[in-house]
Amino acid sequence: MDAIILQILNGLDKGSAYALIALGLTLIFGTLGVVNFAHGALFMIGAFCAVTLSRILTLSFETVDPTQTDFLGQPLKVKTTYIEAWFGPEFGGAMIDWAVPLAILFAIPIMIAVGFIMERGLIKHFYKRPHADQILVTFGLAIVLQEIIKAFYGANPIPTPAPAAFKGSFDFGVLLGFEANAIIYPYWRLVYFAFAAIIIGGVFAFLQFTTFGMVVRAGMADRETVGILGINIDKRFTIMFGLAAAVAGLAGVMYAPINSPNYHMGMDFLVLSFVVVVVGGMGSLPGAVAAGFLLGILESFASMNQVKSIFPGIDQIIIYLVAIIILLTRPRGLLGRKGVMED
Amino acid sequence: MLGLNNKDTLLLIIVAAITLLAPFILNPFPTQSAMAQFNAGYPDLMQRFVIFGIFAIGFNILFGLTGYLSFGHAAFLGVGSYSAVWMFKLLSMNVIPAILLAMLISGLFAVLIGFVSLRRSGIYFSILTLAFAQMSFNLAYSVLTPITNGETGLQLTLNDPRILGQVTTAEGSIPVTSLFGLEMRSTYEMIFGPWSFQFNAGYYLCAIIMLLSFYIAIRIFRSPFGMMLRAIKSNQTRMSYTGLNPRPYTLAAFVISGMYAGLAGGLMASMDPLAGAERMQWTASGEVVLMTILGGAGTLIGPILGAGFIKYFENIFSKINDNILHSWFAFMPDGFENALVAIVHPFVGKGWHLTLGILFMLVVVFLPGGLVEAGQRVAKLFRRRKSEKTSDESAQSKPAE
Amino acid sequence: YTNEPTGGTVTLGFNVPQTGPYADEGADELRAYELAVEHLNGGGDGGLLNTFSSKALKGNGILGKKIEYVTGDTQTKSDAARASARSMIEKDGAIMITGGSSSGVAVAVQDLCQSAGVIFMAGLTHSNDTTGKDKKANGFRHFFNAYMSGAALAPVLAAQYGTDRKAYHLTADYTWGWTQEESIVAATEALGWETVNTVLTPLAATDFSSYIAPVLNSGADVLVLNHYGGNMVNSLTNAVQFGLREKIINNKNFEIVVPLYSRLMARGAGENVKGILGSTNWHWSLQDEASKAFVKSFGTKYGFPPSQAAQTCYAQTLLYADACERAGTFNPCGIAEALEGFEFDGLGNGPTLYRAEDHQCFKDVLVVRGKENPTSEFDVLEVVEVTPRAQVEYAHDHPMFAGGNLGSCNPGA
Amino acid sequence: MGILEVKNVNKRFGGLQALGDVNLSIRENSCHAIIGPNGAGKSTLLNCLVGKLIPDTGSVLFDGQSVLGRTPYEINQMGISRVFQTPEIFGDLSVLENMMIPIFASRDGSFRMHAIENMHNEKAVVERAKQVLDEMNMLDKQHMHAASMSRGDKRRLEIGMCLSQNPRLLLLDEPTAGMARADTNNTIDLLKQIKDERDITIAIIEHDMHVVFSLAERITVLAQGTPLVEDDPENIKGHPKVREAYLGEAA
Amino acid sequence: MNVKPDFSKGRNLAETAPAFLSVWDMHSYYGESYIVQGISFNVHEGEILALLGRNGAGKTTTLRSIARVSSPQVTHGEIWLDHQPLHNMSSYQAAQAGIGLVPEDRRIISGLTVEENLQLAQIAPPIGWSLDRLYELFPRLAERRKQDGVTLSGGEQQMLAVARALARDIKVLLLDEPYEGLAPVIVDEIEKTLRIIKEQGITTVIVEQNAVRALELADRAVILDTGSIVFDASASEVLENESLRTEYLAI
Ligand SMILES: Nc1ncnc2c1ncn2[C@@H]1O[C@H](COP(=O)(O)OP(=O)(O)OP(=O)(O)O)[C@@H](O)[C@H]1O
Ligand SMILES: Nc1ncnc2c1ncn2[C@@H]1O[C@H](COP(=O)(O)OP(=O)(O)OP(=O)(O)O)[C@@H](O)[C@H]1O
Ligand SMILES: [Mg+2]
Ligand SMILES: [Mg+2]
Repeated sequence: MDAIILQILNGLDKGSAYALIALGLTLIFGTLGVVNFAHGALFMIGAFCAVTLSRILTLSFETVDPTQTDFLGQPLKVKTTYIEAWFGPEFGGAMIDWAVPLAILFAIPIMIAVGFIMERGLIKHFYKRPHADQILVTFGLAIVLQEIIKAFYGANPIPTPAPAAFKGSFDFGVLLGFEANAIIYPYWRLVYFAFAAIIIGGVFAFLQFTTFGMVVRAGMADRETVGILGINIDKRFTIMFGLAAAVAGLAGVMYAPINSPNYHMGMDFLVLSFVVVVVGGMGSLPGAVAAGFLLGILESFASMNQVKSIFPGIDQIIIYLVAIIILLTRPRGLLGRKGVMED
Repeated sequence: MLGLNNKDTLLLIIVAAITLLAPFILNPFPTQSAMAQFNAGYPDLMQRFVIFGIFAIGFNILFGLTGYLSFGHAAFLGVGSYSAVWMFKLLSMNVIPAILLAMLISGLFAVLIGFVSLRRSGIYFSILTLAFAQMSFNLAYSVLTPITNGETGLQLTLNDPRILGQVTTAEGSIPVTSLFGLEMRSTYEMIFGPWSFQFNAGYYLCAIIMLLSFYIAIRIFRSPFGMMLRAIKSNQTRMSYTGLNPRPYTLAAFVISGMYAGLAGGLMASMDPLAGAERMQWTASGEVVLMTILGGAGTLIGPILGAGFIKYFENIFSKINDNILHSWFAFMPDGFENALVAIVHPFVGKGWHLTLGILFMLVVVFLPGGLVEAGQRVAKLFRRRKSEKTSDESAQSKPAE
Repeated sequence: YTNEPTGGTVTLGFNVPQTGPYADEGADELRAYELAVEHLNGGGDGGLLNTFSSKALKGNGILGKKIEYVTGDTQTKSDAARASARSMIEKDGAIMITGGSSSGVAVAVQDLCQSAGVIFMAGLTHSNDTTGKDKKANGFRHFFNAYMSGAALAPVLAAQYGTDRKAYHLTADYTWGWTQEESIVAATEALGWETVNTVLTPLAATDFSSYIAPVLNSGADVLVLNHYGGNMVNSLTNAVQFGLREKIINNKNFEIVVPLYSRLMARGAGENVKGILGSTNWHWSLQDEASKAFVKSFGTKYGFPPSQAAQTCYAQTLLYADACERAGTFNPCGIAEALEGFEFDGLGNGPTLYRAEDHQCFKDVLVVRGKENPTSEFDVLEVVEVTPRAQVEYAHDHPMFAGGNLGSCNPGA
Repeated sequence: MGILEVKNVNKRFGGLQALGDVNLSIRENSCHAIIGPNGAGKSTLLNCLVGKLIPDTGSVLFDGQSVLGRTPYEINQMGISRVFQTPEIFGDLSVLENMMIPIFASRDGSFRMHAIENMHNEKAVVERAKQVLDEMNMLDKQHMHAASMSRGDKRRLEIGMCLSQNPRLLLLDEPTAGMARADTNNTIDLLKQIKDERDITIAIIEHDMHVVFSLAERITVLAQGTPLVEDDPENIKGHPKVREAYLGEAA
Repeated sequence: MNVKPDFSKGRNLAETAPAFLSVWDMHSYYGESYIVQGISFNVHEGEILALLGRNGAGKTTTLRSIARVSSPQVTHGEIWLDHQPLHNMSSYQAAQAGIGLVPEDRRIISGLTVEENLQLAQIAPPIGWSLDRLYELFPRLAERRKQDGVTLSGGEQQMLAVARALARDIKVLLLDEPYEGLAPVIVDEIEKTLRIIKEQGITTVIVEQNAVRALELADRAVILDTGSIVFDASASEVLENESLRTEYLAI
């Protein structure tokens, strides 16, 4: 029983990451109809916003400490960060510690700018082009973005810890009457879950309670007619793209402490996020979110030892297996709209 | 000729000429020159060009004609490779049974996957094929290791039974793949002044098979069947109200292109008897998609061009290191030399991905029809210049009259 | 024999991952190769040529021929690595191939070199199979292997954590992971540990939470992560996130073990590696003359200390060159003969033997721990114990290495 | 007994009764028009005949065989061809190719693997296609990209495609909408001629009364999903209810 | 007979001509195909202009060019609406400047309900008729307001397309075959509506195959043939001109 609750919790958390990534993608892919292979790169750039901010905060100057030696036997150069030098180790240290949450503020303008530039500079010429062309250009862009990040930060993962306040885990089991340590959950992952819920809710509210969503949907179905009705659809597509980039980026920022960011983390998530969006159904935001949670939970269950002993390797394929089953039983995924990318 | 119209015959002849003379064409630089780095005329890469050409031609039969974008085609390539290597392990080192089995097994696999996936169209189809291929890849990498040898890839060993051939050679090594005794790796090297050209048996086998595949593809493109496939791409509703059942048509196209992929996989294993699981990964499927679009989807020659383009960058650009850059720019003053090396450095060697990414973007932005369009534009330019010339001439000739 | 050098130069092929997750490790290997070439050609400070016990090398290239090299990208994929190696052999006339950052790739390239008739000097490859069931007459490994990790680690684990422990293994689901799990399980069980569970994790996994969450509840008090590279960074980070290390289970502190450490990758896990035990082939903080000399050469040229991958690649290049000199030929069979049973010292790992039966080097193995108070970004690990060679040796027909056949050397066409 | 027998067909869309107890019998080799206000259910009825929709209840017999539950291509192979209200053609193909496909379909059935066969050997098909194009006055456009034609031309092409199949029952959903007057007249003549020469039954939906009264031998007026009256053209013209609900001044 | 409007006074029509909508020497292309080949005409405020011609003459292309839709491309020429230069605008700007286009294939937006289709038209200023008023005009739409727009019957879609144009405060209404597919009674209705619209001072350009109907409604007529204007005069002149009627209109 506790094992099951544990995996549900796990699945919810995993699912919130999937849902958040898929949410950004579905704004571009499900709504604007652009097969955006650079979406993973946006996620990755978000994570590197956190890395960059913590690098900026830890910019430091060197002083020579004659009592210690470095690996070549010379006196050791000790680094002190400017922030700590200026604001004192207490406040400065706290700022460095809180780099990841601070990076949210840092990432929003950057990601929106990246989204705008990407859309205005490149994607806007591709709305009417075949999906295959979109794949080629966004894939090329993804490679370029990755390589740029790699040139600056190297190929290895870069540790980007959460604030010390969120270290450790929360004992759910005790709350539910199980013995200690039966169901524990890291604090930061709980934060991530809450964050995902807020972002998802915000995006839903924006698209539900304004006409923006309807206009963009209409624009995707028929750009020309929307133009005839006096609407500047280009502008709205750009905004949508910026929004999607921001959502992707924020998902990345918050993900940085969970797994150390590296330059190819976007590609690792790319296929999965496409699967999530399509399983959710093209053009459906709730679908993408639901599919994210569903796949997250099923994946968690599949990784249980009891399940794996019956079906060896099931955790390797569960996502794809579920995707196939859902797409065969429901022609347009969970909640897909008719006619979106069906030809 | 051969049941083709003049234009197609010409195309076929040109492609045949280029592939058969490839050892010359791809090695334009003397071996000792600095530019020799750009020579691509060595057996492995030439084989890769034509093998991936076959893969892309087959993919294009499905994608270019019907518009169904399969994102799992690499699975068939992988299955073909595994079948071929098993044939080498169990039966004999002759490539013919291996290639035939590769096509057969991948064809069967395609029937299975196609039958299920073709129930959906558009992006849903793409994701279904992707899911099947990723499942195959993940299983091949881990659970199916007894069949696939997992991470390392299936390879020949000294303990293979090989019922119809020798188990080990006289020297105690593993025998090599051959076509009735003609070893695939045997290479004749022709030295011509400072140039050297390599003629490899395996390459010519692949090249001939590629030409055959290309010829068949042309026939398919021009056949009523090909027209039906284009009709499916254009309007499935009209198709079914016209009394045609789109499903068997798409399935047939899917299986044909799956068999092309299997053939490519079989050949790959015949040239180098190892079948790695990565051959089935989504990135490999993505690669053939990119090849086809880059070259020009729906065109006959495009996919071959795209395949060549990507494989060239992967194999040639990745090998250019700083050492080589320095030797290129050595004639310049030191400061200049270092500056130039620093500028070029990010784009070669470990930066070859960056160059490829930039080229993808440039091609798709400026040549919407892919590399084929570049060719068409050049041709048009020539024609225009010619016609300008003639009109110039006539303008000039007028006063003389 | 294949690619017999005729002119004044000889070409070596350095086949390392330049793209993909192991690109940084590959870059470090490449640095080591370049350094080795420089030293062999008589440049620089001569590096380990001065400390190497064999004095055959003269700093004038190999057999009087200047060394040139070509580089390629394995992409950490067997296929791409073989393509790259083939192009080195067919196009550039490379007579020896070296490199690699994964066992799958090493085994695949080793197999290719065997059939093409060139020598393969493996880089970083830790699986038992490389010199076990997949060993090849033309292939040689200097790096240690999973069995040796287990043999070196187990006594230290027993000393530090006691002999009454329950271990839970998470293992990357491919051949290297399996051999490492097998080795560690065997070594620790021999000391009285109990193995509670072994769980395979998908290679593509990035988030290990659902594998780690059940650990605490299983009764285990040690978690062994048979992961490498990105997998290791993520699984370790996740495990620490779950607060496993603060827990007391069975009245013992919960412990995490990472049997194969790589300093480069350990950096990616940041704070999380502190105090965690593992093993490594070599570390720059070793104080023997050879290690110091190598760190000095490398550090002076590149500004930071070398990794274990760099050290193994450097050593392999020197060993190859030395074997050529001693054999007086570039013929792979001659070289193999010179390397088989070769005893040497002065390359940083103490007295070492290249065993003839399986082409595996036997030398001391380091047990290391994540450092609590690093003084610099390179100072991630500290050496806990140098396990003597005798303790990690095994018979060449040990069951974990059985099934293969070295075959005979192939000089090619 | 007509060639097409529709009995008690009902079809609901959610709360809307699109077809209620429709009974219709079409005599072989006649031209039967279905007229009625917009949204009366005419196209819906047609959709039930060709397998696009399945009626909730009722039966549809073509030449004594039920068409219900059959796929569109099976129904077409039985001899029913349909022209859509908004032209459905193969936009990416040339006009000539558009015309060849239905000819292949009626020659080879719903699937035939002719992957290696040469198009040049299909002279008969090409000839036939050109002949139909000529009948439709479109021979000069044979190499055009079908999508880039004006809409009137697209519609004529679609009619031609259906005619080329020599169907036994031809269903036309507003075939002359948006067609120039001259072409409308040509189409009327063509349909008349074809009906007389070949053994074709035509069911036509049309709002253009000129077309209806020139062609139809029998007219059913549909209103709100149920047949209001069925009669000869002359009587329909004078029918007061029809005049009021539908024809307006046009009559 | 070719009657060309007099442009001798000057290039800039907005300064010289009293016309409300002026098209001067407009050339339009679809890619490489040259469709509208330099046409010029004026429409005065409150006037109804009938734009007539055969299938493929370029009528739709002309309307789309005026509405500044991205394809066709207008390579040369000027379009002025009420002293504003349209030729520099994109379609949404032209729409905001007062152009309302009812496209020939109606272009109801899929995935949106009837009501949403109408709401969509009222997002960008200036806003025209209220939804209530539109529903009053087309009660059929009011009944179907929650239905997905593309599942409407053909005629209902046409109503929706017209209603959608009126939902915006437009100065010029461009109608591309508005009667197509409509029951005769509805055509009467729409015609009445157009007269109401005219009374409110809205200028209209109507393209219609039913030339007689269009001419009865229109004040003036322009006849197009293969992308050029062959006739430009008052509607009654066209009706009376025997040769024009037979040659271009087949009536
Ligand atoms: N899929 C559907 N869902 C809901 N309602 C539908 C659907 N299809 C058609 N309808 C409704 O059914 C009614 C009949 O539609 P149909 O298309 O058959 O009319 P019609 O007689 O062909 O009209 P027209 O002459 O205008 O084309 C219409 O009111 C239409 O809105
Ligand atoms: N998208 C397009 N690409 C290329 N050519 C086109 C395109 N659309 C229309 N044409 C061509 O432009 C010409 C004029 O077409 P247009 O649609 O303007 O005619 P029209 O007068 O509206 O005819 P109809 O009465 O049939 O609607 C036609 O010859 C047509 O073939
Ligand atoms: Mg209808
Ligand atoms: Mg038109």
